[in-house]
Amino acid sequence: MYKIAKENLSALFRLIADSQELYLPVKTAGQVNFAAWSEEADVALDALKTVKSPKDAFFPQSEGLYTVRREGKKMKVEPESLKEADFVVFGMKACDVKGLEVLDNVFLTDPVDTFYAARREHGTVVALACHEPEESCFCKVFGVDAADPAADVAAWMIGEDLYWKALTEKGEALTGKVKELFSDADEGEVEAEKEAIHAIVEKLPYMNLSLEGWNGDALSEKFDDKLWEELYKPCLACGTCTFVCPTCQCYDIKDYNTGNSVSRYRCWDSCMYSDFTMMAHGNNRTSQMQRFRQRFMHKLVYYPANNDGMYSCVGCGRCVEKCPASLNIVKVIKAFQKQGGEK
Amino acid sequence: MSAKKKQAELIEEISGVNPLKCMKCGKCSASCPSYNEMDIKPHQFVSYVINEDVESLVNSASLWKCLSCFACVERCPRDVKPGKLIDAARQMVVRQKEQTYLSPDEIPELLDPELPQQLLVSAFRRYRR
Amino acid sequence: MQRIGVFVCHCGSNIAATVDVAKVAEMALMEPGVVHAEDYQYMCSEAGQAKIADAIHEKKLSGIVVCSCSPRMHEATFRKAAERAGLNPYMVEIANIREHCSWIHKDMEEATKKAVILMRAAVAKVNLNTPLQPGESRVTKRALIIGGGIAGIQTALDIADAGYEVDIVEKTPSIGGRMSQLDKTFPTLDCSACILTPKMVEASAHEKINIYTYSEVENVSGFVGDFTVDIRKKARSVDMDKCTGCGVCQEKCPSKKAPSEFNRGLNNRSAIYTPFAQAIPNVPVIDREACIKFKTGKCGICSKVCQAGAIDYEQKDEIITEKYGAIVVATGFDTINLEKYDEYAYSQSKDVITSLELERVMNAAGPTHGHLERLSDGKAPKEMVFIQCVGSRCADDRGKPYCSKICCMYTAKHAMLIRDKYPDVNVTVFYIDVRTPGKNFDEFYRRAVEQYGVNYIKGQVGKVIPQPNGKLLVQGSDLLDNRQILKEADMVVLATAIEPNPDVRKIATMLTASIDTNNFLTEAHAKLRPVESPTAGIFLSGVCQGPKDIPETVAQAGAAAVKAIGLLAKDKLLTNPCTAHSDELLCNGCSTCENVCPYGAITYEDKEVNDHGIREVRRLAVVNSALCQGCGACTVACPSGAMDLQGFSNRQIIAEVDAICR
Amino acid sequence: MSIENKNFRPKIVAFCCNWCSYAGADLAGSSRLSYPADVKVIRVPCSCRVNPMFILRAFEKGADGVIMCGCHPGDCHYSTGNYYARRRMTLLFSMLDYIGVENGRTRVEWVSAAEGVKFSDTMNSFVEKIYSLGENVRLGDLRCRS
Amino acid sequence: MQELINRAKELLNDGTVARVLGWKAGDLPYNPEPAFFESAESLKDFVYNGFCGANLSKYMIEASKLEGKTLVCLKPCDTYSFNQLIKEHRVDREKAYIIGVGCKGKLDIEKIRNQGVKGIESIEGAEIGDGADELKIQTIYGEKTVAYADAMLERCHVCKGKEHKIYDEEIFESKETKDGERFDEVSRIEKMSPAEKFAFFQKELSKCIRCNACRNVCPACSCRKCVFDSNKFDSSQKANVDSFEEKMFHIIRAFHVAGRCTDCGECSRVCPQGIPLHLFNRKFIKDIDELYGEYQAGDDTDSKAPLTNYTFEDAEPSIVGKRG
Repeated sequence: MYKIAKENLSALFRLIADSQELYLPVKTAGQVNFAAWSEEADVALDALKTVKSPKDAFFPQSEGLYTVRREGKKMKVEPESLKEADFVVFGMKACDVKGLEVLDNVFLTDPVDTFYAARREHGTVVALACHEPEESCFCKVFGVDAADPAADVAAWMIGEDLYWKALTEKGEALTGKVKELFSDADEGEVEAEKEAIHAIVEKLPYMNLSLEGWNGDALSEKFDDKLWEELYKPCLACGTCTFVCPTCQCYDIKDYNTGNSVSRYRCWDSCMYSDFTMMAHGNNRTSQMQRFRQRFMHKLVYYPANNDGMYSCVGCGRCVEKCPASLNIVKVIKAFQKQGGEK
Repeated sequence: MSAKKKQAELIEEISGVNPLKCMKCGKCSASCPSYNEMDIKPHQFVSYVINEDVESLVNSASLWKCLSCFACVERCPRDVKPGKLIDAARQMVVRQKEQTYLSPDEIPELLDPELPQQLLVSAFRRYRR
Repeated sequence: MQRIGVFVCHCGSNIAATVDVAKVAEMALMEPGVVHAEDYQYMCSEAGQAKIADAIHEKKLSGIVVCSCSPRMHEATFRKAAERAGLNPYMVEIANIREHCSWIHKDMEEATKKAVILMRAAVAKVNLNTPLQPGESRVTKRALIIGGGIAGIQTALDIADAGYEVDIVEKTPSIGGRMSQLDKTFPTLDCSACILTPKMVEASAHEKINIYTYSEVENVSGFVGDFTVDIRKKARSVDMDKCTGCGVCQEKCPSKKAPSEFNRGLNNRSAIYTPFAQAIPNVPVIDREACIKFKTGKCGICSKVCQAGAIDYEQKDEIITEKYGAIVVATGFDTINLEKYDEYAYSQSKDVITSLELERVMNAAGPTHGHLERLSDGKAPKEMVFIQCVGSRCADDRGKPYCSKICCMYTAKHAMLIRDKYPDVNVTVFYIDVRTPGKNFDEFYRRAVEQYGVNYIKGQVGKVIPQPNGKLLVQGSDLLDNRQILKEADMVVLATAIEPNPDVRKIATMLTASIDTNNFLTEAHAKLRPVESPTAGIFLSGVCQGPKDIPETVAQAGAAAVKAIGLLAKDKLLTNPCTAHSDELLCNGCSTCENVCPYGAITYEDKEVNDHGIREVRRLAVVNSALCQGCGACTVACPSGAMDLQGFSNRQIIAEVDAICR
Repeated sequence: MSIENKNFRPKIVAFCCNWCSYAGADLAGSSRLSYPADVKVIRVPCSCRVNPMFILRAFEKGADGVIMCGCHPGDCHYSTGNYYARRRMTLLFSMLDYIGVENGRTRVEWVSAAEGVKFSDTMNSFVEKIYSLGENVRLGDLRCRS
Repeated sequence: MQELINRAKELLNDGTVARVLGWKAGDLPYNPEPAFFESAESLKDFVYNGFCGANLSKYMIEASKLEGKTLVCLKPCDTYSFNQLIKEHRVDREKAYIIGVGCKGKLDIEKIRNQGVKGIESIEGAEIGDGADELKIQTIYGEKTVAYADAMLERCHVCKGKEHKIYDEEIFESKETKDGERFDEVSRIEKMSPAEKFAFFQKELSKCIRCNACRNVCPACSCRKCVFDSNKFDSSQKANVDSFEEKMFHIIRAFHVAGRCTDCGECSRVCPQGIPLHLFNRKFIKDIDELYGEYQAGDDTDSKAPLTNYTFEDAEPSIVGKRG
């Protein structure tokens, strides 16, 4: 365990950025999102939640796959190269780190998504414990410990210092590169912070949310429930919840005609969109109710069914904060719970 | 560019008149109260400019016989306005002589209640472009 | 995927001299969809068209790009060629590599590069073309003539003689128009009435011709072959069926102070009147503004004296709705208002008159019964001055920029007639130019000078000054003698500029026929289609299209009739298939498109749709393709992109944009 | 703004209505009134057919300037089309100006069928303007530039 | 609030309306959601407070297709949207029973958070009846107070007025909240140099995640299928690789609603990235006002919209360069 004074963080960032790309929470036009570090960047480590989750460090909102170029009457295919350079994502929270686990289950199992795998291989995650969790947080419900993130490096901001603890080989390697800026610290120094965080977490309104009844076996029972017809009504069918979510992994593959070539790229898709999984015959979900149901069934039923009961939600609460119609997964879970109670 | 051409162009510039629009109807000469005292007649002003013979125009008696009554300017159906051409020729002469003409902005300061109104109006007519 | 053939035309050396046509053809083969490309000397020639036909057959082409001159020139040619070879004509697109390329660029490399890009854009478009089928619309075998002057009468007679029904709508109480106001006509000096009246009678007696006088066109809807027109028959206050035309009512009418329109206000008429003796129909009209009965409720003399009982004070305006296949505009002209030409003292002296007023003065039925006399004091004039080009050829907004065309000739006529009848009257004409192109026209003018001693002076008049002694002092200049002239005249006649009838603007708007800045109706092509309006089914007859004299008017009237007959002879018309259409599944029914459609072609229907399994009744835009002219205003107004234009679809235009920018 | 690229040749799209401006362009051609080959004309039935999306599309795909020509107001073949087009383009251009796209990259000019000279003059001055503005970097998709 | 619930119950019970469209209390103090209530009993969850910012007009498009009338609660600014939707035949006036609810300014939770408020447990002062000048906020980290005005949505500071443009009956007093000029921000941007303008919008739009919340919440964006969802224009509604797409999307969206946008401010309210999207719409409104005469979309249901109208003397597009 090491520590570094907060005032020296920019030196740390500079040193990391000397040898590799560094992504961290940056405030741009009033909003904090993960972005590449630069001397001018307004680094915002105090922000609890970035608007977008940091998942696009590994699974960008859009990325090129390959380009088809025309040469006379022939075609030439130029694949996009995989990520080869190492990079660091600094300041992810425990929930977001857990989100990567959700993505790993999808992209790293056979068939492996090479683009994602390359990024995972080259990326080192420095996670930051949540100093002041908020009312929209419910990570504990999904077994996430906000006080003790499980990344390559775990870090805590305490008082005027940042504490740093490498947890993996990658984490050690990164630590090795920047050690010169650190001074040694005792693990006991972060225990008080962890306890304080745990104490706050206990007070949060959502922390006792029950997931009872939500599992891989609940398919037909939940799918056919009449409650969906009620719940979806305020939904505007925008993609906010999916695009701020650290676990949503659906993407669409699209072609862009540049005139002289066609570049194929993929971009995040949202199950809320009317052309989600559109196929030649049309769309298999024709109503917003069906699309709405899809999102929650996927997170709480389908995904667990395929991943040993693991949910595809980490309780980061971004959707709670950002939904234009104030809908969210918590309200859905509660609505079913309430209905169950009344039955 | 020949000096003659330059002079003709200067006349066109000062007057803002395109002499090529003239259809030679003669309404200007028909309207002119000083016609009989002029050696070059109003409708001829146009062809003198077209033919780049500003010299003759400048040396003509007509130059100082034009009353600036602007009857020709008002009645010309082709927007040619010979009165403006001859006025421009006069301007040229004035400029050549002393180079001390006034800019319109200077006039208000020089106003004297004793000045004859006619003179003022005449001055403004010249500067109204 | 289309199978596209690209045909590059050399146009002799017009294109080939600056564009490497072989290279364009070679590059075409690289384009997606192109399976054939060739270049040839003259693609529009029979041999060139044969090459296209052969390629269509041999290569099974589904689309064609011709790189040649402007589509405005030969698009129709190549479409017909493709159609003959069995290809839908709308699968043909033109890349304009002549007007837009070879003719304006000098550098061969640059021009070739551009030609290739223009070709690519056309290929990109054809790739998205779909075969279009022109619709059919019926033709109502009836023509409407707006205006009952010589132009309208002649057109009506010609169309009626071909066997089609014709209606004439005339605003005034009688047909006859301006020509009926003329005394004699140039260059033959025959009596205007003598040649016009028989035509009027013929028209009124013609079984195929129906005349609505004292009527105006109120509303026009529909399109070529199928116009629906509302005609307002103004209340005449006289029963046309009962009236015998005896004229007693006019004699007895106590209100005789209304200015006579026919005599240009030079004298007065009664409140119940026919404009002139030979009027057709010979049925009077009550001028309700002037009539004592209408003004005060008392009088009713006409009703009392009418033995036929034809007077009907209760009569109301009547709207007649009729369908027509073709409409001919023959609205004629008027003289311009002279208030901006005060230097000629028209408003100051009764003895300054317009030429048209002189016609009435010279006419036996006119205010002076044909005696030439001063209108101020009735004295016979000794000196007469004619001033030409009053308001014509004027660059500023006081007058008209064009030459009124007829003035030189009628002034020569007037001068000649006066000198003939009153040899002691001196006649002076001030002119700028004397323009006499026309058969026997210059001879006519020379006779006025040589035989009748009319004094022509070159030089416009500057001013006319009424004198205390009643004379008119004319200040002019003789440009040839280089002297100013001051002449005392007894009468001055102004050859006043003519302008289209002021009502034409309203009528053009109703017909969606375009008019130029001078309010003359625009012809479809200045040289090749001079009697057709660009709006299909609308034809132009007489001065409404531009200044012309009687023989020209009659010739044009005949030409307009032929064009109208050509249309009426068809049973069905093919409609342009490049019309808007709405995608039912995208339409919001919001009415935005309806608001911008200039043709009222968009209506809304409640219709059941099946939107991917959702069945519901929706309010949907429906385009009447017969009414739609294909402007595309709706396609951009439509917020959801439901509206698209066939032949110029969103995707097609975008494909062209992409091809040009790539 | 200086022109970085000396070999810069702009891409310019000109939308011309079929009835007036396209005919005006034809007249410029038959009168041999030259203008730079950078201008490529797209024929549309009426200026009111030009969707603002087409203009943005052109910029997206790499156009450096877009000009729209139509019949003079009052002379529209379809009576009113250019009046609508005028409002649409005014608002669109104002918006582009507002988001910082150089104002000279867009233009509307009314060119009648008889105005071959005007067409050529317009294109000459427009191309000159685009040369002075240089490459359009603010409103394009960079992938189309490669 | 009880007053409104009682009235709604009456109308439900006497059969005047088949359902009530309003807001349902959320599970946090600030997240009530738009909701349909079909029984008097269910109205116990009904809420109307400072956080009920959602413009319910848009929900009336779907509600117009249902059997019977829907009681809809519209704030003054929402009534403009409703009028505009009537004009575009997208809602059925006969299917709506409009209760014009008063408004004392709507709250923006982001503005509260930006003042350092975290871990919110309860908020006092947001009730319609209170008309409080201050919000008392209990948080896990202690009690905070925030001035009501400092927590208001941008749109309420430039409120168009508290008059309902269409309603069957009105409930609740309103309170004037306008303390700024609607076009100030637009004017400020107009005065920037092209490079500054470009930088400003580039920065704002670079945050856009193409979630389409702005579009989907917008009552003017009521197309059955948006052009960005259709393949006709070959334009994607999802993220693209190049940033051009965001500009294209926001310009076209603003253009499509130009002359139809009532400036209800929903787009800016819902943007998860806090992009001031109203600046696009307001630019068009300002231009329209200046060039074609004052026009407020939704003021009535029958006037001609500026883009489907013209005058012979309209400004030429070159005016854009001349205005300076």
